[in-house]
Amino acid sequence: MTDEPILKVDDLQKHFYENQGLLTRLRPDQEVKTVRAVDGVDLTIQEGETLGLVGESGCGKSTLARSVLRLTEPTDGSIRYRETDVTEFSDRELRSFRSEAQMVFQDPFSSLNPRYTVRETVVEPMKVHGIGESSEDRDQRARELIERVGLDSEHLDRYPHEFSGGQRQRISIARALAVEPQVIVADEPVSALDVSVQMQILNLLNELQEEMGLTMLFISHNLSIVRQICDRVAVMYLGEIVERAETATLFEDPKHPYSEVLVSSIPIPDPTVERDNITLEGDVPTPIDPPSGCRFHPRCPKVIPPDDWAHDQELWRRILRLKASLESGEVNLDAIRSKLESQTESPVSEEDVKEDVLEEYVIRANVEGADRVQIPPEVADDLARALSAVFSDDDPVEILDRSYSSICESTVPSESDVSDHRSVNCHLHDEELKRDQQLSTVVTADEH
Amino acid sequence: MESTENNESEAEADRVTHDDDALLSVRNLEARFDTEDGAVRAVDGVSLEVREGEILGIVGESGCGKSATSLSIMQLLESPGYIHDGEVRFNGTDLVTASKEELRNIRGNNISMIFQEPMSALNPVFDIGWQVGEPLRVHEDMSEAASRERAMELMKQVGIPSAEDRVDSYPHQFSGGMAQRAMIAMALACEPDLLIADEPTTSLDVTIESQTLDLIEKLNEQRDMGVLLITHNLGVVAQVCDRVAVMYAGRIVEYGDVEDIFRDPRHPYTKGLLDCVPDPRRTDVSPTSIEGEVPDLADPPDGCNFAPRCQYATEECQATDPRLQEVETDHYSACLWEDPE
Amino acid sequence: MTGNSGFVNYLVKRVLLGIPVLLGVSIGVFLLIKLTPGDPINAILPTQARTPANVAQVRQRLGLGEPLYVQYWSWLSNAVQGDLGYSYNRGEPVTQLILSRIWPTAQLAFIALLVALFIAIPSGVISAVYKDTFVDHFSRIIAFVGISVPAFWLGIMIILVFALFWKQLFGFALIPAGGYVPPSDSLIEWLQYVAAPGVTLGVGYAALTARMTRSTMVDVLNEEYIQTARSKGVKESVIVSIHAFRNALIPIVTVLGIQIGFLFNGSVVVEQVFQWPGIGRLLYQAVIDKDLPLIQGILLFVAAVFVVANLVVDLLYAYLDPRIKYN
Amino acid sequence: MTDITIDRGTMVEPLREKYNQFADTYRQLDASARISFWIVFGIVNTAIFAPILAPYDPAALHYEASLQGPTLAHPLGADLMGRDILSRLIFGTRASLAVGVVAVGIAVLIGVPLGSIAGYLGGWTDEFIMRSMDVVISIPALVLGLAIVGAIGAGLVNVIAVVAIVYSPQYARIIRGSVLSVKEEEYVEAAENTGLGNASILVKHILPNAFTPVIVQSTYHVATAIILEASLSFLGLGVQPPRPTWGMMIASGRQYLPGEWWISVFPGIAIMITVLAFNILGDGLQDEFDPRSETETGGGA
Repeated sequence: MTDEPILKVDDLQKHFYENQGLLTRLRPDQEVKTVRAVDGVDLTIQEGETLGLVGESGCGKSTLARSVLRLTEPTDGSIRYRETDVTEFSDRELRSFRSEAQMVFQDPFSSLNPRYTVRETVVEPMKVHGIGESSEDRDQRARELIERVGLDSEHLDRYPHEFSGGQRQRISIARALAVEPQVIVADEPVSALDVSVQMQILNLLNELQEEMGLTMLFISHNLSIVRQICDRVAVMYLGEIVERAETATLFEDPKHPYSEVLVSSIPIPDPTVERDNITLEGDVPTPIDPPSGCRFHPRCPKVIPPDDWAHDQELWRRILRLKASLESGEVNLDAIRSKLESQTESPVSEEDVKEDVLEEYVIRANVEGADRVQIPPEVADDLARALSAVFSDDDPVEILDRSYSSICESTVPSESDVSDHRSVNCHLHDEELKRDQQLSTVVTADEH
Repeated sequence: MESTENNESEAEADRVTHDDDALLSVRNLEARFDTEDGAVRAVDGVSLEVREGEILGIVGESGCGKSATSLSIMQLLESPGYIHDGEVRFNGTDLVTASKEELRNIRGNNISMIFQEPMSALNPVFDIGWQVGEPLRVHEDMSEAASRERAMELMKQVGIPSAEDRVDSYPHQFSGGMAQRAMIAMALACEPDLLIADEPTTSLDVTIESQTLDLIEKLNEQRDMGVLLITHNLGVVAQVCDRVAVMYAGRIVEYGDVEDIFRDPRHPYTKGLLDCVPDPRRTDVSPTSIEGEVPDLADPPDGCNFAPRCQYATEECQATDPRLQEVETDHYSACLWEDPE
Repeated sequence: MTGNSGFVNYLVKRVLLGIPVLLGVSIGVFLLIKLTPGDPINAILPTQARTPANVAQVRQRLGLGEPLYVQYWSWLSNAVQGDLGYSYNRGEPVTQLILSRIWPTAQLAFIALLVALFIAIPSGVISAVYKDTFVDHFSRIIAFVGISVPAFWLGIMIILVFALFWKQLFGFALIPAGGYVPPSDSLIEWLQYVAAPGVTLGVGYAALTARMTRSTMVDVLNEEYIQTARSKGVKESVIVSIHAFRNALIPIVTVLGIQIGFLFNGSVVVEQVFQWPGIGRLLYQAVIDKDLPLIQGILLFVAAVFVVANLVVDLLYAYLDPRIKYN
Repeated sequence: MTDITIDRGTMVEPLREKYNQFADTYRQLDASARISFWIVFGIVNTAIFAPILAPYDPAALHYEASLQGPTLAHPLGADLMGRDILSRLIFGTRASLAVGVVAVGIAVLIGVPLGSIAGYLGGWTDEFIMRSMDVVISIPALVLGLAIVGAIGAGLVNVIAVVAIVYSPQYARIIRGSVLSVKEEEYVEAAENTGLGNASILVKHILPNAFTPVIVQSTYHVATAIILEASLSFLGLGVQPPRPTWGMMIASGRQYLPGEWWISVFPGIAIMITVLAFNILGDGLQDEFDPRSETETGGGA
């Protein structure tokens, strides 16, 4: 870590505001919703390396990329490019920064102006930045570039609609290279392409990077593609980075449960392998009002139980889910009651309703064919007490919180370095660390 | 243009042995799209069958005709597309020649379908319960209230939380994954024998994709329901399918047991496609790509459609148009080099 | 759960949006009249009565000596209370003149709406379902002619054929050549009088509605959820009348509402042709007479109707589209 | 501040390209739209070459032909003062097209800059511009036109001004919507990433791609503007005599109904054919340019 990174992002935030209109603000019952698309992200990229940024849709990876290039104004934080702060650039400085950092976009059908020929597309950036001495010179450069990305110079006077997706992506790359940039941000550059051409484009990017010593931020939702091209990977979940590691390390030994899930969900092209992929429950939550504590905890298969928890992990997760459902008001007791009444055609008691809720949310976990879990009697008592609270208008969540709460819900995990270039934000890891430390203290004590 | 009108190739057909007990049997299906440049053969003589309780995958890249095939089976191909020729036998009825009334009785009842974009496949102005329950009202004469009740149960079965509540929600209140579950619930309403799933997970996130595939697999096992799964993802095929048909430019180029085909792909296109998919367990080999582009189906090349991109192609390949033939038991390939003669 | 507050929010927003528009209209209308060349005194006082004393008195009474913003403010505050001043030529309150003319214009609009609802919408739907067949081509041509024929000429042609030629040929006129009988006097006579101007006004309106209905239905029928319905085995007639039409209704209602301006345009000429005592004719007379307060009043009134109509459309829209109702 | 010149070898090339684009578009039109195109073409030429085409001076009085029906000498008859109806119809194309084409052209020139600035900048600028446009839109065209003409007086120039004012907000709305959607395209972001200034992005990348709906709408508007002009003329508040206009001819013929029907009937037919041609042409262009029609032929998978 002796070299100064070429790009250093510090505590970057980008928030969007919904319902921001004047009229909405006039009304007391409407609050302005904050979408925390990117929420405190640190990144460093060394000169000449490729950093992969991985996450599901809506996790904020594209917003992050655009903020780094100031195509969207970050809400807070700093972006240092070499010795300068990108967020403080004046319009003029920003313009000259644009010749250093370029972007390759996701959708090859939308990223090229349909009314520009290939020549116009590639020459325009050169003109803006005064590259090339004359228009002949720029033409010559355009020709070289277009041949370099694997197209024919005869294609220069054609329009985008005459090309296939893969060819368009080559044109898009040629445009980015026209200003001789140092940094390329590639936002899902192959996800819109057919598998048979994806590797063509990835290989092209790889070659170009080596040839020109480019630094690259490569964004993708597809881990197997990241593996082909990246030196290091940062995994993003709901606006935050949850794990950073060298690519090979991440694939061999993912530390964060979310990374683990992502790695396990890469399809293996081998029908003989019975995969034990971890299936995540629930939907990707929205970055409006994200979950407390660790943002991944509502879906985390390894969410940490209280210290005195003596039962299995699955039951613990289901109780947490019941709690979340109660909190969000998703459990509609009236609807359940009327359903039961129409089924049995007789009035149903509070007990029946409670039983149904337990059956549905805990025992069966909502899915037909899912493994049924047994509820030990003491846990069942606690749950019944909490559900009774619903009928007496008390807060069931509060009751449950007393004995069923997790550090994952309450505390935001901090970033801990595992080794060089490797860090993870997870309580599980903290605990592991603690245990290791205890072990090592025991060992050292023994030695003395 | 001239070559599309050349009828010589039509004499050649896929040599696929048919199992008469198959649930669905497609023979020589040919679907065309009328365009200004002439008729495009989107589906060019496809034969396949789905057996009871199995999952058959159709895999191929965009524009290879896999979706057109699924729509043709359901007789849902719309203008400018039409079925030019062929047979689609389901439980003894040929759907191509069946009357509208017969088709209506089969659709949603014996064969159901789910689509790539669950959000646009759901009607935005009706609530979910109404839509999920509709097949029951159509085919089983259920009342509005009874079908809503049943819809709720179906939604529970496919793992939609708080179904009591969600049954009154509208599609825009659902996430993509939940909407696809609702579509599956709707497809299951009348307990069909066959489910056609057209790229059901392509628009979903990876973590939601595996949930959805798990669900489809589970339902296939529990109900012994045949599934025709259309996908572009060989990983998905490896994970859930029993047999697979690989499509390229409107034709099936390889067809057989998933394990056979992954172990020993016979068609160069299948080989190429497999080489494109990175294997997360192996770092020593990096994936490759298939050079060139998919041919224009309005003006397909003479001979083998894949020849222009095929590294093994010879002059003969550019002149002769190969069709499927058995290369080992229940494993078919359409490559000249597999021709035993 | 949040549905209701979302809807209220939407409603409040729509109502509030109308206010600046009406304010803008009032400023525009006020300035238009103030900046009109010529002294309004000339329109008010007959030449022989223009003695300096009279002129000064009228100026005083109308506040014409005050600065513009004071004049505007007093005009606006009166207008808000329903007082739009006095007509120069008729001496009657503008508000009263307008009120007396609303009813006849509303009758024409009602007939036009009936034509649109019962002829245009069904024909648009049929056109879309049988797209590119003879039925479609035929009804499209009719609709094209409908939007291309000037209303005043169509009115004249109707009079020419059904009143004048008819009388020459058969000795009696099928319809009167113009005029007005209130429905309260005689319903049958009213029908005879209202039919021709109402239909004339309705032709263009209906033609626009038919075209809109067709194109929306064509779009909706191409949506994926229609394919879903087909894959469920739903009958084609149900798909068209329920699955598709419910969605198409949203833009159709919008067009019906927004084209209310079309009805006002038409009423100006149609009322002139049929000598129908409505708002349009009143405006025409006011323009001919250079009756500035009356012109002001009518413009303001028409704009208010437009804003209210849009509001009603938006409410209907929200009612029809759950994406608004529950957001 | 930025150069907007496009360096190309010759000037012939872009012209040829424009012609090719035009020829492509024409070839895609259906039969009715092609016929309409030629009708419009014919009407425009009639207006230009009216003095050559018309058999008589439109103002010339032929008292011997007063109120005469169609004859060989006067194929469409003559009015009270014996003026030749055909000649007046031919010269009448001038007023109709002047208002239709010139006024709509001015409306585009007013509306497009306003709407594109509103759409591109957004925020309060957008709010202010669009609310002002709402004010104009909230009064129907003929009602507003009548009031303005009543205030500033009739005449060709005033009618053109009125039509331009009345229609410009519609262009502001259309181009704004179009700019808003094009703004979301990745190539606009790419242009920003290139370092291009706002004005260049708007002029070079957004407007050319956002302009199509304006072309389609203006074809429809020429049609409605012709009706608007005819209506004003019919009410005696449009283009003033001695210039012949179709609306005025219809009005003047009314008193001779039913006997001398030709005075009112033929100008009406002329309006209808002209308007119909513009409408059908607009419809053909709409079908052609509508992005949805592209996806339909996409077919395949």
